[in-house]
Amino acid sequence: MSEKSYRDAIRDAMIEEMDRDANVLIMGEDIGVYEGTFRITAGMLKKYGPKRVIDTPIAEAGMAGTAVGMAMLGLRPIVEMMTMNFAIVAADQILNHAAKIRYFSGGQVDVPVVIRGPQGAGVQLSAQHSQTFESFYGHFPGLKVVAPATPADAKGMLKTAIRGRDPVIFLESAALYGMKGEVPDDADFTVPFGESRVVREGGDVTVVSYSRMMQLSLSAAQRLSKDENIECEVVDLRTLRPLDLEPAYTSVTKTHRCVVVQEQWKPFGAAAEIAASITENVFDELDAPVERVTGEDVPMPYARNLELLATPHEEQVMNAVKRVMYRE
Amino acid sequence: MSEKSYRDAIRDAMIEEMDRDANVLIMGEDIGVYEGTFRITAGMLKKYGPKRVIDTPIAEAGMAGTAVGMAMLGLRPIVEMMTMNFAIVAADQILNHAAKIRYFSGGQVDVPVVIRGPQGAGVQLSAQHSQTFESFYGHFPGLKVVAPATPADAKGMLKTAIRGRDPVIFLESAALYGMKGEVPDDADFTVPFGESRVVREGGDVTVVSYSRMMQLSLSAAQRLSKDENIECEVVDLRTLRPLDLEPAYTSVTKTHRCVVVQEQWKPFGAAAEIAASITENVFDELDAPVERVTGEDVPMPYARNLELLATPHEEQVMNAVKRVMYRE
Amino acid sequence: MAKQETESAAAVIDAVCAPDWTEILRQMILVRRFEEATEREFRRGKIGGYLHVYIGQEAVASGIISALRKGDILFTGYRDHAHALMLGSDPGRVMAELFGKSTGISKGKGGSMHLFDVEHGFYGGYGIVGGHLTLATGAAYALRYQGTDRITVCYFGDGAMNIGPFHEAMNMAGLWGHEGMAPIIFIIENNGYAMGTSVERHSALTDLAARVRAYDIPSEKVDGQDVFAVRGVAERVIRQVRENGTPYCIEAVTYRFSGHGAADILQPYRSKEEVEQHKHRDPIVILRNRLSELCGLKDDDVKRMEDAAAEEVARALKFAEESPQPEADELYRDVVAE
Amino acid sequence: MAKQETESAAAVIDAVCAPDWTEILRQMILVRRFEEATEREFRRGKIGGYLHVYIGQEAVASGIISALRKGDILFTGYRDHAHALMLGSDPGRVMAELFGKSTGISKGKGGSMHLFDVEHGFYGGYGIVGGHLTLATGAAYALRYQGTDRITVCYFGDGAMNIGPFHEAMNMAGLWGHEGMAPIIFIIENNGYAMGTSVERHSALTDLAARVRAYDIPSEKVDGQDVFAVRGVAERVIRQVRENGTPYCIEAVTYRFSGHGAADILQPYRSKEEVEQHKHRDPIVILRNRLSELCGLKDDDVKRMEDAAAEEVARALKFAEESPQPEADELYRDVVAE
Ligand SMILES: Cc1ncc(C[n+]2csc(CCOP(=O)(O)OP(=O)(O)O)c2C)c(N)n1
Ligand SMILES: Cc1ncc(C[n+]2csc(CCOP(=O)(O)OP(=O)(O)O)c2C)c(N)n1
Ligand SMILES: [Mg+2]
Ligand SMILES: [Mg+2]
Repeated sequence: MSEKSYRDAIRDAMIEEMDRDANVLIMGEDIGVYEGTFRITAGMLKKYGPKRVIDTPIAEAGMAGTAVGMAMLGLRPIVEMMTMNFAIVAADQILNHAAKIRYFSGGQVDVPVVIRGPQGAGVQLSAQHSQTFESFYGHFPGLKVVAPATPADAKGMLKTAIRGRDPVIFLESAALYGMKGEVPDDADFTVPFGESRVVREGGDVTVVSYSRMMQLSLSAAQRLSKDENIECEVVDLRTLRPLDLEPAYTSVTKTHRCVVVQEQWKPFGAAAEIAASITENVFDELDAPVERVTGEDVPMPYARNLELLATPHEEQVMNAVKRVMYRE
Repeated sequence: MSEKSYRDAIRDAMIEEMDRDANVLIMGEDIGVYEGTFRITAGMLKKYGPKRVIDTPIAEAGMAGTAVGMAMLGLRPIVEMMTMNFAIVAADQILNHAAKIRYFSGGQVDVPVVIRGPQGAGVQLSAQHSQTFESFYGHFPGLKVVAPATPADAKGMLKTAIRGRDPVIFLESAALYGMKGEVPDDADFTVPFGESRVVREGGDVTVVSYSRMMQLSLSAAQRLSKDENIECEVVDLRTLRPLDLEPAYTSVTKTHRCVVVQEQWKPFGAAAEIAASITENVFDELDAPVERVTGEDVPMPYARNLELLATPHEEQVMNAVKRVMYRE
Repeated sequence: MAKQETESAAAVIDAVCAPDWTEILRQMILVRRFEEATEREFRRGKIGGYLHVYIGQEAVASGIISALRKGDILFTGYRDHAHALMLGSDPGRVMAELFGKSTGISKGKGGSMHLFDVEHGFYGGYGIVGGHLTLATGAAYALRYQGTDRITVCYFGDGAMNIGPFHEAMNMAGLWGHEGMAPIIFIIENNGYAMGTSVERHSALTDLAARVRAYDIPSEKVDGQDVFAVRGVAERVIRQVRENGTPYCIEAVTYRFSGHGAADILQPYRSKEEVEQHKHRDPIVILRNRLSELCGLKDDDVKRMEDAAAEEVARALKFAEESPQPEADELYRDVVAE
Repeated sequence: MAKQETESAAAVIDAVCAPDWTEILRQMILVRRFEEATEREFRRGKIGGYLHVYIGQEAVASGIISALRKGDILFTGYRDHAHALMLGSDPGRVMAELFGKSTGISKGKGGSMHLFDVEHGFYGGYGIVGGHLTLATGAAYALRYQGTDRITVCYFGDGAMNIGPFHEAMNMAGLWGHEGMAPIIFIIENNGYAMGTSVERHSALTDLAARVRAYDIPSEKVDGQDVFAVRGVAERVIRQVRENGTPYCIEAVTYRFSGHGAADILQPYRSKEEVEQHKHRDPIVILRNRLSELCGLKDDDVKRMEDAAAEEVARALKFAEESPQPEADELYRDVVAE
């Protein structure tokens, strides 16, 4: 084990996989000469050369689409989106091509492409630059969609993504890049997709989330434990598609109460699927409706005070937990 | 009242609004000389001339984006997407521009653009051409998203869309184009957004849906009434954003059981939001978990038999209704 | 350009009586009969979805594909039957695909717009106009990255040139070409129309070959009705692209004799006369006449080819008809790996 | 082109001592001081988000904007402070926007990347590279549709030329121009880099003005450091675009003296020497020298302008600092109408 930042975990995963497999390459805007907006790819151009570390023009559809074509021919391209917001420009290439080619070709090709990049709010980037995309991508069969919350998961899941045979949308939390955590040193350490896990045990309320909101939920859980004597069980979904809610069902069977936390807008957001599925599956166990804690339903404003109001906070999670306990 | 097809209702709405307001114009691929793939705009080029009926190149982002610019300057463009599947190419212009400009400009501009077109499965168009987009657009604040199920609603809601001040995603069901219904003749007949309504009364189970699935639900309700003596109350949402679930809440308070029906893939689909919201709001009234009836979670296959298996059918709605009544 | 064309045409005529010209004629006739059959079967309800046939444009596919090597790969749009057949796909399996049968070339899951036959180098078959250009560009990069001298051929229509992904792909191909990493030939099937919108109405600059110069990609126009001309250009260009890993664009000026798709009955955007006039330049007739004039091809030879094509199409139809539908559990296969 | 430029430059020099040149110098100095202040305030944490300043490129905005009429409108990307100020936006309100205050030009909701001032013809301020080109093209159509002779000016960077919406907008502008429905001037702010990617590394064809010929849009290059040259081209082109409703593209060759954004500290993509060399062609110095040489502009006059600019910026900062944050309920306003 070594202590690593979430950023370095991602970086290490790419480097190790590039060392391991000559078919792995990375492409994106300003990842080479500029060394990456978040410096995740710093030094990689020098190490691997311009054929494997490709600076692209500003052309997200071009990046995603060419990567799909490379993947169909046996390469394992990683596309770094400068931020995932820009990937909307490539939506057709991802949703209508990457996700569907295996199917409409009758299974004749693999499409092992990883589309990764930071997302999320928090540094006043305003409406066009502050979004998260779990439900946006999670809706489409043919994709795998992951959103790790820890350095170890970031590394292990990115390796799984690179080694896989399907298109993976790898959603990184920009706000977590600096966060540190223990990461296994084993070069073959991978984390499978579709396995959620309990990251904190507790008997009172189940809190389900992923990515940065999982960290926020953990903090809220700690405060609730300390201040209110409420013990939350926190479930980290890690993967959005395929979605593994078994640990959540098991937990709710124990706690009978559930809160789902998501950064983005409530309507048609990821928490809706999670809440609806939990309710469908363990309805009789629920002593209260599943609560959703989400961002406000507005485009992200620039002003600091408004941005703070627009994004979920610990207090909201704490209040939701108390509400499902009828302890408001 | 006159009997009109859903297609003609849409056509009439456009013609009446173009006659009423010189700022209304329509643009799209092959809507003029070719007279429209679904012939909705047939004859309009001749009637209004090429400045108001604009044949565009194959450039969905260009169409949507230029329409947004026109709207910002006071025109009221209607963009016909040949099918809504192609609008994915314009996702950035719609989601990151149309939806957000009012907000990030601090309210300095209106963006009265209507983006309309057919969607849905049913005629073996396979994976890239058979999708529906309610949750895709419904997630984004700044948009209005509607999906009418009847000719009258199609006409009245399209007029509301054209006369409004915000971007509207107007989702038409290709499969309903030929369906006939009574439509008010009044040139000022409009149907407001954000008002769901009960289209069939019944005391046993509430069935919530919209667009073609509402028609499917109605048929299922009729069969259930006839064959099983079960009376469904059917709620037609009509608008997905803003989403009005009051009639559903009221209904569930009476029936204590609810089924939500949606054509598209289940994960992160529209039914998740609807089911989650209903559960949140009238949890104590529910005698069973809200059931979702949805399409299968696969890209749409071409083969007729597989396509039939992939899309929701009356029997599935009927079975879901029986399940929430514990009458399987 | 004009000079180059003359020279290569001359070179081609030297080789005009080589046996593969007969093979090309055979293929073009087969494709024509196959397409006619699909139009009939569509009307009979045996084929669903959209159906876009290649009638009138055959030389654009055959002139290039016949010059490719095994290992070269091809991408195109939804008007894709000819490309599959000419690459060597089995007509029965192609027809079965159109019938939505389990024996179809894409297991009945893709249909007319999504033919795929990776074994023969055919990488699809795409329904979103212009969407596949980026894929093809990436595929070309991959071929070079892997150290091969295989090349990619990417077909698309005149109308596809106006959509964003076309632009992004072209610029990236131009850039990668500077590094010798873009062994790709872009082929504009300029049939004069994007559905019902003529080139003048959809392209600000109607010289389509000239448009791609904006990407530092060399280009030329060729008469797409004359398979000799297409093949001549193809041989020269393929050699160059294979050698240098640089992209090239060929604008093949052609015409579609049928409607845009099976639903395009009225065709209000063009006159019957216009269509008839173009039919005088039928690529099959042009090739046949040339072979008769220069190589003594007999009417009987042609008759034999026609009969063989009819038979092959009949066999394909029978195979398609008699093949079973996909099993229900195929629905869930091929969504993701495993 | 060279000839035209000389001619118009001559015409400009005739008018060189007209009072508005002094006004242009005043504006450019103000913008420079304003931008320097934003860089400082960003480091002090008063400004959040991304901050992209216009230092070094001032002549590209002022040379064109000063030639516009009231009623003309402008779209640009995120590097937008100069455009707002030169169109007449109040520096205090612009600074307040950057500070995220309720008195900001976009109520504090847009920030640096989304300045808007419709009253002064400024239609934003967009953060997605190239996304606003389609909007500007549609806006130009609207102006003509409404029967006015107003025109649209659309600025974008060299890097924006590689994204799909650029292409779609350009082709549509070209087409609409054929009908006189595209009174729009596209202005490429070619500052040599898209972030850290130089033009040669992002554009297959590096002659950017030539690229837009693919859309049948006439274009020319101009020295973007020389406001006389820019203004000369602008006057001629504006007249023509206004009269004919046809699009035009100006490639202004310029250079950004600061980093791409406030976070671009290391600038590994260019050398200090390169930057220093370009600083010798500071557009403000070029204009000032010319005015001193030809019109007797005194150092004292410049000093007065500098002082006035410093004062105006100080006033703007004070206004921004003292303005209140937006009220909490602003969060929910302006999402949709009402
Ligand atoms: C992005 C997108 N927009 C619209 C369509 C509908 N469509 C299918 S084919 C076609 C015309 C294409 O014309 P062209 O590229 O010239 O090819 P051709 O059909 O003439 O071979 C259109 C508009 C589509 N499939 N994808
Ligand atoms: C679609 C998209 N991709 C990437 C970015 C990130 N980004 C912001 S500015 C920029 C460089 C733009 O360069 P250029 O167009 O030359 O303008 P300049 O900054 O030089 O003025 C990039 C890559 C973005 N905002 N939008
Ligand atoms: Mg065509
Ligand atoms: Mg630049």
